[in-house]
Parts: sequence; structure tokens; C-alpha cells
Amino acid sequence: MQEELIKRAVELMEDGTVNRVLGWQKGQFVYDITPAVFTSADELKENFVYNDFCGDNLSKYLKDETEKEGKVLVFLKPCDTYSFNQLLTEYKIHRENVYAIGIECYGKADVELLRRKGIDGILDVKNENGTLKIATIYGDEEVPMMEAMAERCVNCKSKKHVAYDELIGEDGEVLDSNRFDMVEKLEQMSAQERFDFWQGELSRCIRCNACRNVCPACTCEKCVFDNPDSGLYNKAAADSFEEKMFHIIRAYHVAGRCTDCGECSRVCPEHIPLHLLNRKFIKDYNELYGSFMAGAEVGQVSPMVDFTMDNDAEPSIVQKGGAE
Amino acid sequence: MSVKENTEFQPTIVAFCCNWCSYSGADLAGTNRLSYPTNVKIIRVPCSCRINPMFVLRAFQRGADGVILCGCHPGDCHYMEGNYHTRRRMTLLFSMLNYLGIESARTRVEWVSAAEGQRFVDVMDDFTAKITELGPNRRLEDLRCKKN
Amino acid sequence: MAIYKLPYSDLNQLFAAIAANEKLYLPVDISEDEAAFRLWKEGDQMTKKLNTLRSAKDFFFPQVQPLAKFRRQGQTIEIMDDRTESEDFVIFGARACDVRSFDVLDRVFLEEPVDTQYQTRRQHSTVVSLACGRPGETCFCGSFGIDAAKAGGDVQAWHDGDNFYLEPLTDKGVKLIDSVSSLLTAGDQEAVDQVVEKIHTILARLPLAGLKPQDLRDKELETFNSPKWDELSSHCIGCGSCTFVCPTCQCFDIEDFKNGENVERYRCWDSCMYNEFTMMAAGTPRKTQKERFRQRFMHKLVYYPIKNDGMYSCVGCGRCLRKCPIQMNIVKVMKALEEEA
Amino acid sequence: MQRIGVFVCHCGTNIAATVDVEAVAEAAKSVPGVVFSADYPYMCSESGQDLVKESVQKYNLTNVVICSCSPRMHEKTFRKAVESIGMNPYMLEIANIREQCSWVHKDKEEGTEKAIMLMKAACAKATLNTPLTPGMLPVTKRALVIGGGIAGMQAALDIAEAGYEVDIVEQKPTIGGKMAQLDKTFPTLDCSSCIVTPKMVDVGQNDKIRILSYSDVEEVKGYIGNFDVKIKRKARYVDEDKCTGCGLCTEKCPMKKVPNEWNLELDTRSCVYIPFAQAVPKVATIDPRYCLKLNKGTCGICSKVCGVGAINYEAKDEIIEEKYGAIVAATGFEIADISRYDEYAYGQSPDVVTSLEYERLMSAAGPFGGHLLRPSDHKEPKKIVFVQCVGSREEESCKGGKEYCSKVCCMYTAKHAILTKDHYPDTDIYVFYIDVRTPGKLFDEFYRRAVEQYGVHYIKGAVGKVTPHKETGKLEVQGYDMILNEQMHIDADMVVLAAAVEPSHTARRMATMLTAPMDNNDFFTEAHAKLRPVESATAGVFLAGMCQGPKDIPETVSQASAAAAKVIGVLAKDQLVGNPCIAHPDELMCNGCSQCAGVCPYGAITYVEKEFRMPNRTTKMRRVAQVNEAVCQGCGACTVTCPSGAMDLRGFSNNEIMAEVDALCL
Repeated sequence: MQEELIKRAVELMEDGTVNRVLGWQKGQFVYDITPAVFTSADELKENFVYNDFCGDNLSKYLKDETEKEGKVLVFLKPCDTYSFNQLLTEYKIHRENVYAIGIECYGKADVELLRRKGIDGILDVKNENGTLKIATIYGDEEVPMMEAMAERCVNCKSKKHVAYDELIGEDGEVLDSNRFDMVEKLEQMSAQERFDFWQGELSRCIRCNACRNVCPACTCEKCVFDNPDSGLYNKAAADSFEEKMFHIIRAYHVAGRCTDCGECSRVCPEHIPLHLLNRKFIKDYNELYGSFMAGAEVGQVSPMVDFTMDNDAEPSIVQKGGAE
Repeated sequence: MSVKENTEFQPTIVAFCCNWCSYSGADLAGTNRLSYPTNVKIIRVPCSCRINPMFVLRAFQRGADGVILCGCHPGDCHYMEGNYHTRRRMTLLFSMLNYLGIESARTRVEWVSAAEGQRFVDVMDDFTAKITELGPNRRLEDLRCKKN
Repeated sequence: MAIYKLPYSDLNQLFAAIAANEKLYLPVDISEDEAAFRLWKEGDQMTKKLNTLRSAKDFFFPQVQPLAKFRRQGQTIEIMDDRTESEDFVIFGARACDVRSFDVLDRVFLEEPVDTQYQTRRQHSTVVSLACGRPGETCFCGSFGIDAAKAGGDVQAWHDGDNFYLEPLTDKGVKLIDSVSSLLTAGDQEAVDQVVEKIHTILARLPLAGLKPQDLRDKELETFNSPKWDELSSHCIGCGSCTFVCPTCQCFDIEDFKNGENVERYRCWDSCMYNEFTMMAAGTPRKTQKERFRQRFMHKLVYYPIKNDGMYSCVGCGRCLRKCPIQMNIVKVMKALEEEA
Repeated sequence: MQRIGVFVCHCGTNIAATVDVEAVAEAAKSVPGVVFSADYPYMCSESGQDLVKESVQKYNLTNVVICSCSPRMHEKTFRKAVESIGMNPYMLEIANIREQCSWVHKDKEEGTEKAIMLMKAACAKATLNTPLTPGMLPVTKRALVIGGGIAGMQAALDIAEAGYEVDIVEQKPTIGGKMAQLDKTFPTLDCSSCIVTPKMVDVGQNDKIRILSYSDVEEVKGYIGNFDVKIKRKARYVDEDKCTGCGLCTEKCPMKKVPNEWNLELDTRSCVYIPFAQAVPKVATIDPRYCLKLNKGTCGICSKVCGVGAINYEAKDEIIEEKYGAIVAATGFEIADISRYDEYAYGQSPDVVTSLEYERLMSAAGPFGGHLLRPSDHKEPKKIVFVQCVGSREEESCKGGKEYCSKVCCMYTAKHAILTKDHYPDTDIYVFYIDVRTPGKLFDEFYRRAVEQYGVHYIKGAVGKVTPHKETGKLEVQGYDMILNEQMHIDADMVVLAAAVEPSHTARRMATMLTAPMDNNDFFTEAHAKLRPVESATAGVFLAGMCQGPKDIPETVSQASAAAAKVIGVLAKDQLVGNPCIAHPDELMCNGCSQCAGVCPYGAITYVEKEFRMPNRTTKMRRVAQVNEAVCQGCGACTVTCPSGAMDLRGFSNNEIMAEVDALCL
């Protein structure tokens, strides 16, 4: 796959379709891959990488990238294409300045999941038919890819590319995933249990803002949490209230725009399952106002700005349905 | 803070009322010399759709034990659609608070028209009673804002 | 100094004995993935993980720290000192990198004007370090002359699976060992040397073992103007994860929390990666992410060494290597700068 | 730094009985920013107002907080008072310590405590007040009326009467609308043409009114006082100014087989045509779909016979641009398509007709010259069945019918029955109904006349099936009488269906252009169902007639006159004063995501590309929101949608509301 992508990128650069390529760059280990812009065939051949660890969603970079001179080539995994469309919906990408290639994805590995298994000192990881063969300082290990796969990929919502100029590999289908199972499980807990769960998770937050800054939906010129005049400004949670405040507002502000790409949970240094907050909103509006997938199409009206006169539930439904 | 300090729990209740219906309804309750608990403190907003989730959270942070939003009945909004937006936004916000384990009875939306002075009183009586029963807000409090 | 030992199985008794006298903080598992220092309570096990996610700097320089309260009464304002005197406490199991980070921070906070909050906490602490039996691929403390096998602190410790070895290095350390001496027996240097030897063998095989920082003290301007910064910073998302997991980052902001008519003043960590860092009336001095990114690494690799006799403000703990959302980090920066040189 | 003055009203004993007003005034003294406080028996009295004014001047107050009755009562009074001495009226806040404190609480201690909190909250908000100035907007003193039916004509005449110019845009070649097609009107039975054609003439002759017939509104931009409208004048191929309406061309036109819309296609007309004798403007129009000259290049007879040379085959559609200060939407209605109701055999037999077709059949200007004949065999019908509520009052799930009541059918069916009986007393008439609804002056009397005096058979029940029998020419009507609980069979000669009315099919497009809201049925929504029934929520757009909901002629005319009065109210002003409490985007923070426009009920938000200064002497074009101050009504829906808080509401800003929250909670 990697070779194919490089070949096509070089072609498109050579025929003048694009003048640079937004992709993934090799790191010093097998897994520390950095998003990067490549401007020559040599750079591509030397440093471009596409492997099991290329989890980064590149679409948000297009916000700045498409404001530059000339067309940029971007590689988008199926879930990234949703973010791409959502950014287009919000006028964040200049479509004419980007050439999007949709690429297949069978799920990405998360090195933290290997570490969770006690595997450390990782020197190399090879995927051989669904088994990760890991070389470490302390000996070799084997882990089935499924067990090293990020939660968002295990519960992949769609293998379909909803936007692209060209496709490399197969296009898939929207999947009937189990991504709401954990939300449901939480819903079925008692209020006290839920409170304890979230208190435990959110109290670990260090307010590094990685979840926000990586989020393709977070494109504000100035975030309310960075704005001393907003009434929400704060740099660190000085009280546990502020941990909740930050995460409730963050999730609320992206509700109806969040494509459930899972970047927030991927980057959280504390492994807080932030996607469970976003998914709660998604699950709620799907159930209450009809199925909606942000980014499925450009120009959709989000359920957060829409309403029906007669069919919308009253807020009291929360009390009736909620476990106490 | 209530004068009945140290006797029983006196909740702080913030009621956001839209200018056209509910605030007038509250005025009517006064004009008719009806009565509801002093715990209820009303904030006037042009429309219930003006109420930002952050106001609701702010109220809890600063010491509210219950927050209630009142607007025109669906279909009667002075701005035609405002309360439809409120309905969705607050349903989703309340659901999220509930999901985080915050007691769902602490938040409420009620539609009160300008003619429903009695209803305003009934709603506030009931809400105050429910919050009193529920006790002080502990799950969404900010310790710095607690009175000492 | 003398070496003491106790059977590994008696570790819990050691914890209990220390905790009987003062507060004991121990790295424990807080989730499947991460460990953190927590106040020890009966039954807590020391984590098997290499290191805590948040560094041990939290003990001396916590993320949020109250400074003062302003209470308003009528037309008068009362200012209340909010600082509390610290109690004695023990940090147990800090790694060599974190122990070195205290030296880095000391040079900032204990310089005139002395940060009394930091100073108080430092004075009240006793640090028991622990050698790294299983360093990870992201470790590069050796690059800064740190020996993960001899972790330093007030007491340094090792374990070889069967026994736990302790060596007091300072008066505070001796005092701590004395207070628990009933549990300890004399240890043999040879056993410790074996552990050290074993660790050194592993350290030599680490992928970043050969990494050596350049002395850039007389290349301040060239480094500042290096074209590499553009590329290195180009995909930085400007979050603060590297800063907040870093054991040596020491920037903070002072904020007021308006609480009705009262104000609570506190300080909290800030990150030079944030665009509102050192915001002034006229705006921010570092307007682009490149400038902010450069600031962080210039500080660690150039400015700090210039002021501190060549000591780097990085201890090679590798936390930022693991936590950066886009996997850009100080090692890549060091390598890129070296490439250019 | 703020210098706030707090004024506490006793309101006689209304407040003072349950609130220790002096304690409130005293407590105010220690509130940050307050430099003066006082209590007074009646703040709203002239001397009370004087106290406020004097204090403002004496203590250099920047803000005033009045603790008194509801702001809905005296906010305006006090704002006027402070404005009179040069203070910005929006630097004043009211703490409602009467309706929401003294009157609802009995315990004086508690009441006082709460009043103090309300006072503090008002002070907290006042501290953040900023001076607001309403925008002034110029007014183009001309009106546009969309639709030339009775509603549009009446509105235009009333506006013209007040001295303002009006343009009527009518899509058909003539004004007159549906009313001109009616035979008689209920309940007076006067001839519809006889009352509507003089109106048409009045409109045509009024020098303040310009009729733009055979035209469509193409684009509406702007806002109250300043609408920019593009109107398409469809090519008529006849010069309106030259044509005298002599009708010679229509006689000579060889293409005579064009279905005649005017008679609902019950007969035919020529290709170049004048819709009916009293058409206004009375000029011919060439139907380009059928014209031989336009389609095949042959014929050209009309041009040859026209004595004034009015025919112009080269004519093109033309777009004209006009400015208006106010717009009346009077787009009227259509008869709903009932072809899907197979059971009534509409479309299968020409003798099954809609009520409007029946009007034409009875009309003296209709296809049979006023002689009631069956369309199939031109024989007089002896037995007629009327079916009510065809397509009205139905569940949508049923056949896509209308849930609403079409309102006029009960009455016009009674009218049809009476008229038929009047002219042809031996006709048997059956009316199948669900309910008979006759609210209206002399309406029930009229209906009772049909039943009691004319012996029309009213049957509560439904018609299940109409079967046309070719051999007998009869229509077999199977019905069900709910009162007798029995099936009925009637061999009718004609069946008349009271088809639902629905808004004009152009209404949705029009509403989008006008940014005027519509309901699910495509009726325009009024700004307030009770209190602003002739205004659209979009400022400067007014509603008249069926486009707002089913209504009869007198209701339509009253609404049209009311709408005209509202238009005159706008046009009479040289400038409009805006509401200063409106949304306002901070362009530096707006990222142009465009969610706010999605919730604005007034279409007040638009986006522009603006250039911003960026670091290192660069600039960047960015999409940012703009709020049209004339259109925004200040609901605040957009402010909550804006994640960055770039959109804020003046007078009720985020910080002002949160300051109140803080003061009330702490």
C-alpha cells in the first residue's frame, strides 16, 4: 500500500496536479509517525510511510494547507473523509486547493495497547497476516492485531469514503458497529455509579488541550477556554467542577459536528475515554431526532441547529428515562 | 443564603425566564398575589433560546442547587422558533448531565405562558420541593464557591 | 554510604513504617495504562510500570496552587495569605530522570527571588529513588549524563527480584533509614553492583543510547535562526501535553478566580506552546506556532544551559515521546539540529 | 469605573409592606460600584423621576439601578427619564422587587433578603452595561404587493390611498385572482364579478399603483425599509402600452384549441388571448406554448390584424429592479390536486367536478353562459351530490391530504346548493359532510336556509365510491349515513367535490426569498398568532389573504387592509429606529462556521469574506458573520449556537447574564 501511495503521489506531483503532499512521515521508532508535507519525490520515497500506526487524521491540517499557493494532495482514511466533509460544510477547507485520495483502512494499532500488555522497549513491529510480531529489548512478542487495535477502529463506524477525488483500494460500506455499547452500559448504571466513573476519568485530566487542539471540529479562532472575557476561561482545573465544565462544554460545542473520528481519545495522555462524551450526544440525537452522521454529506443541517415543531421530545424525557 | 440558616436545607434555585411569556407569567403571579418560595431567583432573558448551557453550569458552580428554564409554550414563541431550539438544546444538555451522574431532577424546562401565573407558582413550588428533597448540589459544585 | 536491604516481600511493611511517621507517596496504577503518585494507604502496591505519567515535579510545583485570597467587606478589602505550611513527606520510587529534574527546577525556583512555596515543599520532602530495571525504548536519560541504575535522591534504591536495597545519600536519607532501621539488615555492595551492571547492559542497547546533545551555548543565534524550525513545528497542534508531562517545564500563570465579591488568586501551569502564553496588553510576543515551538526547545537545549553551566533542561524521561499527539518531540528536534550542524 | 446609583421604590406599601426598602437601600451602599442609594415612596412619579435625574447629575452616576415593579411596567419610563438628561437609556437596570418579590412573598425578613439579592444582581448586570444606540434606517417610501387577487388589490388600494406608490406583481396576465372566477359570494349571494371588477378597475386607474402583470418576483434582498427586488416581466409578445384590448387578434387567431385556464379548462380559448372581458390590464397576451409564429415561424396573423402594431414576436423576458420599503405577500391559494382520490372518479368522468369548476359552470361568463349543464352531455343535471372535505381534515398519512380545515367549503357548498335550487328548483341536492362549520356573520342562517327553506339533503357521512356508468350516464354514489347508520346509493347526474385549498405553489419559493417562515403546510406564519396576525416574522413583510391560512373574502379584505395599515406605518416614517438589543458578532473571533445562520428565524445573518491582519505583516481572508441590524429581533438563538462566543447579544450579553447568575447564587 505504502509504495502504491508514494507512486501515485509522485505521479500527481510530476504531472502538476498538486505541488505537495500531506501525509505521514517516518519517525525514529516504528510507531511515532508525524503528519508532514512532502514537496519532492525524493522526500516521499525517503520518509513517507503508511502503516498500522498512521492513525492521525490529516483533514484538520487542510484548514491552513488549502490557504496556501497551489493544490495539496491529501490521503484520507474512510473516517477522515467524514471530518473532511464536515470541514467543508463549515467553510474551513478550500476544496479547489486539495486533491483528496481515499485510502483503505483496516484499523490502526495503538502502541499504548501494547504497553498495556506490559510490552515495552519496542524496537520493531511487523504485521504478518493479522499478527503483530514485536521485537523488543526484552525479547520478541506476538499480539493479534485485533488486540492492539484502537477502540475507534474496533468499533469502526464506516469503511466508506464519503469524499475523494480518487480512490486507492476498495471503498467499503457504512458499518453497523457496536460503538454505542459502552455508552449504553453507562446509561444503565445508577447515577452514583456514573458519577463515580466520570469523576475517576475526568479527575485525571491535565488540561493539556490536546483533545481540543487535535479535534477537526474545534476550529474556533479563539476557544472560549482561552478567552479571558468568555466567562469560561481557565488554564487548569482549579476545582473538580472545572474538569467537568471543560469536558461538558467541549463535547457540547462539537455536538452535531463531531464525526466520531476518535482523535480526542487517541491523543489524551491520560487515556480518558472522551469519545464516550461525544458519542452520548450522537446517540441521543440519533434516537431523538433521527439518524444523523456529521460529515456524511457536505452541507447537512445538524440536529443541533434544527428542530421539528411537533415531534421533538421534551427535556423532561431525561428524567423519565434516566436511571437515578 | 437564607435566613433560615442552620435549621433546614434551603436550596438556591435559578429560574431563567423568557421576557415575553414566562417572565410575564411570573409577574402575573405577583399581580394576583400568589406565593412561591423565596428560594426562586428569576433572571430575565429575551427568549429561552438565549440560555447558553454555560449559564446553567455557571449557576451550579456558583452555588445553585436547581436550575429551571421557562419559556413560551411550543408554537407560541415571540420569536417563532426560539423555544424549539431550547427544547433540543436542553434535552441534550440535561441528558449529558444525567450521563455524568448529575441528578436529572436538578434541571428542568417548563413552558409557562404570560397568562399562567398560577402555573408558574405550581411549577416553582414543585421544583423547590423536589430540590429540597434532593438536598444540596454536591456533584456539580465548586468548593471555592461554597459559603463558609 | 552503607547499603541496607529488606526482602522484597516485606516492602509493604516498609511502606507502613514510613507512613507511620510522615506522608508517603508511591507510584501506583491508576488505570490499565497509567501510574501516578498517590498517598500510600494499606494495600497499595507499587506500580510495575516504568514511570508515572505525570512527573514527580507535582510535589513541589503542583499544577494549581492557591496564592492568596481577597475578601471584601463593605468598602474594605482583606488580603489573606493562602499558603499552607507543608508537612514532611516521602516520595518513594522516583526514577533517576525525575530526581534530576528536581535539580533543574531548583536552579529556577531556589534562585533569588526564592519561590518560598517551592522551597518549603522541597525542604519537607525526602526522595527515595529507584533504579530502572526495565527502561523503555523512549528512555534517553543517559544523553544527559543520568545513570538510571543509580537514581540519586536522598535514598537510592534497587531491587533484584528477591531483595530491595537502599542506600542513604543525604542526612535526610539517613534519618529516614534510621526511622525504619528495625526492618532493614545490612546489604552487600556486590548484589547492588550486579543489578547496576545488568541495567547498564540494557541501557547500552536502547535505541536512543547513542544520542548526545550538542553544546549549543555559543550557537544561540544560529540555532534560533535555523531553517529546521519551520518543518519541525509545521504540524504541532499547539497543545500542552509535552509541557504538562515534562518534569522540567516550570512555566506558570497567575489567575484570579472571582468568587462573588471575593477573589481567589492561584497559580497554575502554563505552556509556552499555547498561543495565549505570556499574553500582554499588546498581544503575544510569539505570534506563530513556530515561534512558540522553537521557544520550548531553545529553552531546554540552549537558554537554560547558557544560564546553568551547560546543564540541559531535559532529563530524557521520554514522556513527551510517548504523549505527543503528533509524535513530534525533543529527540527529533535534537537530531534535526545536529543534522544541520 | 462605574458609578452606580440605586433607587429603591416603596410603591406605597406595595413593596414596603413586605420588603424593608431602607435596608435594601442601605445594603446597596456596600455593593461594588454603588456610590449613591436612596429609597422613595413612588419612584415612577414625577418627583421620583426627578430624584433619579438630580442624583445622576449630582453624583455623576454612570449607571442607574431602580428597584421597583416589573421592567415590563416602567423600564421605558425610567429609560426615558435618564435619557432626558443625556444618559444612555441602556445604562439603566430594573430589579423587579414588586411582582417577583414583595407581592409573592409574605415574610418581611425573607422578602428583604431576596430584594437585596435582586438589587445586587441588577447592580452586577449594570456594571457591565454598555451604552447602546439603536440604528437608524432610511425608508424607501414604496410598497410591493405580491399577488393581484382581492387581498393584493385591497392592500394596494389602501396603501395608494395613503399616498404611497405601490407595485403589484401578478404572475397571470390579469389581476383579479380567484375571486374573479367565482360566480356569487356567500352569504349575500351578490355577484362576485360585479364587486370585484370595479376594484380591478380602481386598481388599474389608480395613478399610485403600477400593475406588473404576467410577472414573477425573482429575487428579494435587503430588509425593512430597504428591499431590493428583482422582478421578471415575462415576454407577452404584445406591447402593453400600445395594445388597446380591442380583441381583434383573439378573434382572428387560428389557434383556438388552447385549454382555457380561466374556465379551468372546461372550454378553450385562442392562443393570443385576453383572459376575460373585464381583465385588467386589458391587453392581449400570446401563449408561447401554442403560437405558430413563435414555434414554427408561420402564421403571424395577429400582427397583421393589429391596428396599433402592438404585436412583437421578438419580445424577451425582462428583469427589472426596484426598491421598496415594505412588502405584502398575498400569494393566495390553489385548489389542491385531488386526482389521487380515485374513489370519487375525478378525472374518470367529466361530470365529477371541483367546486371551483362548478363556479365556472354556473357563471354567466363561464363555458355555458351561466346555464348549468353537465360537461359530458351538456344536459341539465337533476340530481347533484356534493362531497365535503375532500383532501381537508385528513391525516397526512392517509393520502397526503391536508390536516387543516379549508374553512370556506361549508359555506360555498351551501351557496351552490341554494343557487342551484334557485335556478333549477326541481334539482335534488345531497351534501355529504363531516361537520358543517358556519361561524360568521349570517353564516349559520344561510346554511339553515339551504336545509330548511330549500330542502337540501344534508347527510352526515362519507362517500365511499363514485362509479360512472357509461350506459346510463349516471354516477352511482355509494355513501354512508352516519346518523341513520345505513348505506346509501344515489344515482347522481353530477358530483361536486369540495377540494381542499392549499397555498399557491409559488409560496414556498417566495417565502425563501423573503426569509419569511412557513408552517408545514406552506402557509406563511404570522409573527404572533394572536397579536401580530398580519405581520410576517421578517420585519417589513406583511401577510394578506389565503397565503397565511384559509379564509373567506371579508376576512381576506380585512387582513389586506390591516396589512396595508402596517405598511403605511412603515412608509410614513422617514427613518426606522432599530432595536439596539440585537446580536453582534466579534469578527476577530468568528470563524465563519455558519451555524448561527441556521438558527436565525429572520435570516438576519449573512457572511462576508474579510481581510484580517495576521502575524508577520501578512493578511488573510476569512469568512465572518454579519448581523443585519434592521432584521435581527434580538432573540439570541445564534449566541448559543456560536461555540466561540463570537456572537453575543447586546443588552443581554453572556457576561451580563453570568454576572446576574453569580450575584443570585453566591
